[in-house]
Amino acid sequence: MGAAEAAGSALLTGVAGWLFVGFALLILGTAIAVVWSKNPVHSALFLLASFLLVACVFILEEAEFVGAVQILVYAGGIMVLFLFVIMLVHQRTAAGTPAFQHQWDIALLLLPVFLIPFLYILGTEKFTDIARNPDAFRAVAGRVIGNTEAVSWLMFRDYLLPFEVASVFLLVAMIGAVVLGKRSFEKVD
Amino acid sequence: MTDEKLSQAERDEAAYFAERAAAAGVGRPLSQGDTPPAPGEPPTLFDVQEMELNFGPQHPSTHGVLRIVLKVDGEKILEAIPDVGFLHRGTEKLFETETYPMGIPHTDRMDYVAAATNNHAFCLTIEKLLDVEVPRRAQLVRVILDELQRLSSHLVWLGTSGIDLGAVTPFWYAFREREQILDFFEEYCGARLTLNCMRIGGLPFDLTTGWVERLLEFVDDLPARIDDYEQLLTDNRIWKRRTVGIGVLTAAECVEYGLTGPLIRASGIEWDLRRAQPYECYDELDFAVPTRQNGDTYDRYIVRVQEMRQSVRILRQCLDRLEPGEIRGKVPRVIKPPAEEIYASIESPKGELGFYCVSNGSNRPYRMHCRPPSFINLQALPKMAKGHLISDLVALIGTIDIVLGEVDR
Amino acid sequence: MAEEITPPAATGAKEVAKPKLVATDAASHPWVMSLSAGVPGAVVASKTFAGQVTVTVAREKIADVARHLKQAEDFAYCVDVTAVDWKERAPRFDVVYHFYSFSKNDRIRVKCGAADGEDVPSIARVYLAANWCERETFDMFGIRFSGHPDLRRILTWEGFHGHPLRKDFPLEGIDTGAAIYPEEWPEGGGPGASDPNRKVVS
Amino acid sequence: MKILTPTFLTYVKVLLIVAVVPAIVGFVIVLAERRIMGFMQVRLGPNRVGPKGTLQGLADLLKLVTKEDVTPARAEKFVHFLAPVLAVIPALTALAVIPMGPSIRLARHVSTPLWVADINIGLLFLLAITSIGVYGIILGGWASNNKYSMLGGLRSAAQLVSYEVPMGLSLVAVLLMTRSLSLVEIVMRQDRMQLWFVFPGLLSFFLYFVSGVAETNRNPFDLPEAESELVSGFNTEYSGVKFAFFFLGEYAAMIIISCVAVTVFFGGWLPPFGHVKALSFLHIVPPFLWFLAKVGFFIFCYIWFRSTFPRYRFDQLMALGWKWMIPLSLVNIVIVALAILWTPGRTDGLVRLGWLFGALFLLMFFLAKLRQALARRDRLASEPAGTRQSALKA
Repeated sequence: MGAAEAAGSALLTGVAGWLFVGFALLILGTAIAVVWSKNPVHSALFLLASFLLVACVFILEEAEFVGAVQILVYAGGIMVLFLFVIMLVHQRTAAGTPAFQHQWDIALLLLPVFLIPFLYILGTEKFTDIARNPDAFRAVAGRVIGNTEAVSWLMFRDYLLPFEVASVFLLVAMIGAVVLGKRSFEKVD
Repeated sequence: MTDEKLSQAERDEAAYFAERAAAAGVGRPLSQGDTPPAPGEPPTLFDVQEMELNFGPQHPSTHGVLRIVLKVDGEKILEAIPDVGFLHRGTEKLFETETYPMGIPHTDRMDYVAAATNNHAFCLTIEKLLDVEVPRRAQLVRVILDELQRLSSHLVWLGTSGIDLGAVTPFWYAFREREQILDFFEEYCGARLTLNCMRIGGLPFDLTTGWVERLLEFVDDLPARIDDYEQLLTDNRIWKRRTVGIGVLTAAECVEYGLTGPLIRASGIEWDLRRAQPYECYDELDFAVPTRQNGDTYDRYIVRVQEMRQSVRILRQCLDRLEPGEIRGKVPRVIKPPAEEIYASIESPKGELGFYCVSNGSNRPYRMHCRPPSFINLQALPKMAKGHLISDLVALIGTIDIVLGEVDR
Repeated sequence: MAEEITPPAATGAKEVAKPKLVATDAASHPWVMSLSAGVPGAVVASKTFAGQVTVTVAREKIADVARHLKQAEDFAYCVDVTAVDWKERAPRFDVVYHFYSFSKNDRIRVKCGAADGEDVPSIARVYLAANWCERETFDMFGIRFSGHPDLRRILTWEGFHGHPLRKDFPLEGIDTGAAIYPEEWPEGGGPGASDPNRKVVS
Repeated sequence: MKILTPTFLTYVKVLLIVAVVPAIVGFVIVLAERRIMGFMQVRLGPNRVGPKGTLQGLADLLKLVTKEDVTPARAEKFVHFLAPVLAVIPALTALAVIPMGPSIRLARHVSTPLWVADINIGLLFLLAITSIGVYGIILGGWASNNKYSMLGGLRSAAQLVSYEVPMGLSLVAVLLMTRSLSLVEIVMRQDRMQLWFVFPGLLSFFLYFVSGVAETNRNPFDLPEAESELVSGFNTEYSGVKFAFFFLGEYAAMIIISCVAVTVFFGGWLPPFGHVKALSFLHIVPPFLWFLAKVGFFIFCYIWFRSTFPRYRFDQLMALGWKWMIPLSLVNIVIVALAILWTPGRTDGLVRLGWLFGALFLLMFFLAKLRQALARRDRLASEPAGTRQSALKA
């Protein structure tokens, strides 16, 4: 944990800084590889690598809880289901299907729509402050207690309503998935 | 005669049976390959994918070289087409080229886990053709050998079908007892599996000294051992979930498919050749024919286990009645039966095992045909497997209790 | 179904006059009479031997005979279908059927002659059990069953030439063209290939 | 003693885990499994290589290492290679946070705890890392280009994802009592509370261990490699060292599941009833051995299950997971939370909860036995008469 302690003082200095840069580049590389790969299973594997690297960055920044959850939920849960679906898909059929290339133009149009707000948020006061105040995500009411606790305080007290709303959304999505899946299952019989 | 010449009623009936046969998975060509997608509609990524899976011929749970072509959706079996014949050795052809007594060792190789019953059925057929009376002692010893063989065959079935469902331990227990039974065979006739232990008109040898006493000891021990197997399986919840309601056959279906043995008895028909058409001295023995009503894999299991207990009972009675005496009937040195035809059958551990013999008056059978229970029983597999999962197919192969040597002959 | 334990029906040699078993005509047997009445012109001959009734019927009528036996006479269970090759005889083959009745607790044997190349009506639609038996008979004797839902070879493989249980099929086997290691086992295959007395039929 | 710096000791401990665990797996657990199963199945088990067969593991290892490494012709070569690696590395990594004992003294001023790292999200880290292990199986099944392997991979994907949920939820209930994710802290707290968490967390423990057995693909949940159905499932096409890696991964996962069960529910390295005066002699045994003995017991349970149970069917396994285990673990969380709310900061509420669970389990056990006995009676009654007594030999 020595490296992580050093990272506390400043975001992009020292060993931790170099590690961060390395991880970030790797994340970018794997993310590009996800889109680039012809084989859907390889794409999924690169996405998995990307998730794991993101988790590494989280842990590097002493957000262990988020890092662990990132692995547990995305790598251990969601990606497994992705792979499950991809493997069920007939490889020959998948190879013959046009792999979504016709969406190029739309993607290009949509890119600024998402990129500009994202950059704007990154540029706001709150986030530039982090480099100077590394405890911002570890403190509750001015007291530094650790990332896990801080996250739980935020989630279950400060933002309880949005949290619950999000979970209701997920529930709806889940029920929808069950209904859709059920219908296609009956078609088999 | 083509279908056009049939009357309306016959055509209706033919359509009915064709539909039934199709429902049972009979009659689709084997090498159809992947089902082509409907014309004009390109396959999408999320279409239901039908996969063709070769189950066997080399597979841990096909109990020999049986190939089953499966059409599966995920793990659900849409269609199962058995493909047999990998062990075909032309036994029926061999019978024709050798004298009557020389045919007996060939029968050993058919149902190789129950050789004694094969010998018995073969000898019984020729004896019937010759009209030979088998001496009483020979009859009793034959019944003893039959029942021992039934026990050992059921033990093999119990062990292997347990392993098929992941229960490894009963296998070792069952094979411990089977080894002892094989020891008895070995002591009697020198062989453990391919026994060749009966002759036309009687037996080749008399029992060795002490054999009966040792067998009595073993038989006294056996019910407790059977309790052991039941302890592991009968009330086991997982075992029940894996077997109850799997591969249900109604009594009518059993008759329609010609199923015999424990399969038909588990569906509620109390039919056992030992009782229905007694041979040797079965008519004077006191035993029950266990039946169950549901006709699923669990009931077939129960029926077989109860049959083992009945076999113990029969063994005790036979051993009790055994008295010194002749072991061979009056059989001519050269066996030349009249130029006639005969069919005789016995209740083998798997079902009705029959031989159809056509003689032309010479010392060799002109035609010797075997009615193998495994072969006929296996026909019901497509019907039983349809709609079940791959895991159940394994249970179903186990529950039919096939021996590929007998299926393919 | 056979529910009661009844004394064994007339099977075995006990009822027939000793010392020698002889075949007797069975034209007056109730089943044969029922068949003659139910399927006119079907019964060609009939006999009883060792308590077993054998009826020889016309080849074209066999499906009707089976249907009649199943429905009118309650022979619900088809035990077996096989054939006998008589080689020199006029209709070369006998196709032999065994049926069993649970209520009568007895069997009947039905035979029909078939010349080489003649089709025999299939009974696989009357008895599902006959399906594989007829396939086996086809495989072993080359007798075609018309109207069979799935008449393929069953014990030998698809592409096998010949029918092993015909009397003119050599016991040594034939060259199947399936030599796997030709340098080891030359054409005509099999471990006995080096035997000079070996008969090979191609 | 300059050489015994904490960093150096950490390296030594890491090395020990990487080297010792495979050895334990190869020589102790595999031999124990085969001998114990042999004992249960009235046979001997390995008894030829070395004294009493103790070197059988070495022989097996040599065989696996020297065996030809076959990659199927149309397999995905890289993924085929990656899969066994993915199966084994997470399992070994996870061992780093397992506390196997308190600090031991190596020299006069040097002592080191028997764990590599005590991170404050220890349990979460464990769950996260072990959840990566599933990729080994899925990818191995997929990359082999074999339909049976593929089915095995699909089975395991569904199975492992499903059973991770009840496993996590069952641990959540215990976390309410531990108030910490650090495994060391969990053991310390059990020491302070003078209460092993298995008592108030009886239900949690059962849920955890059952899903743990399912997570490690062991009987009766060994569907991904069910040899009688899928030949050998996901590892059908693997041989040599790659197969050895899968093998090691499975056994290391077993060790981890057992270690977590011991740490979270059975007081880690603490001796049983260590606070009872009369039993204070139990402290003579080194804590590490207590830990080892407890882990050994759970490994024994694995072996015991394997020789006792038939295998579940896939849909039944899923039904068990989703329809029983997950709802039950949610209910369990509520019950434990209520018990803690009832008496905040005190242990007596938890103790009462323990008694409640204990009584319930006993009741259910006897009900099940009763039901079984009744079923047996009915079955015997339906059996043909005179089956059980010998008419003639009386």
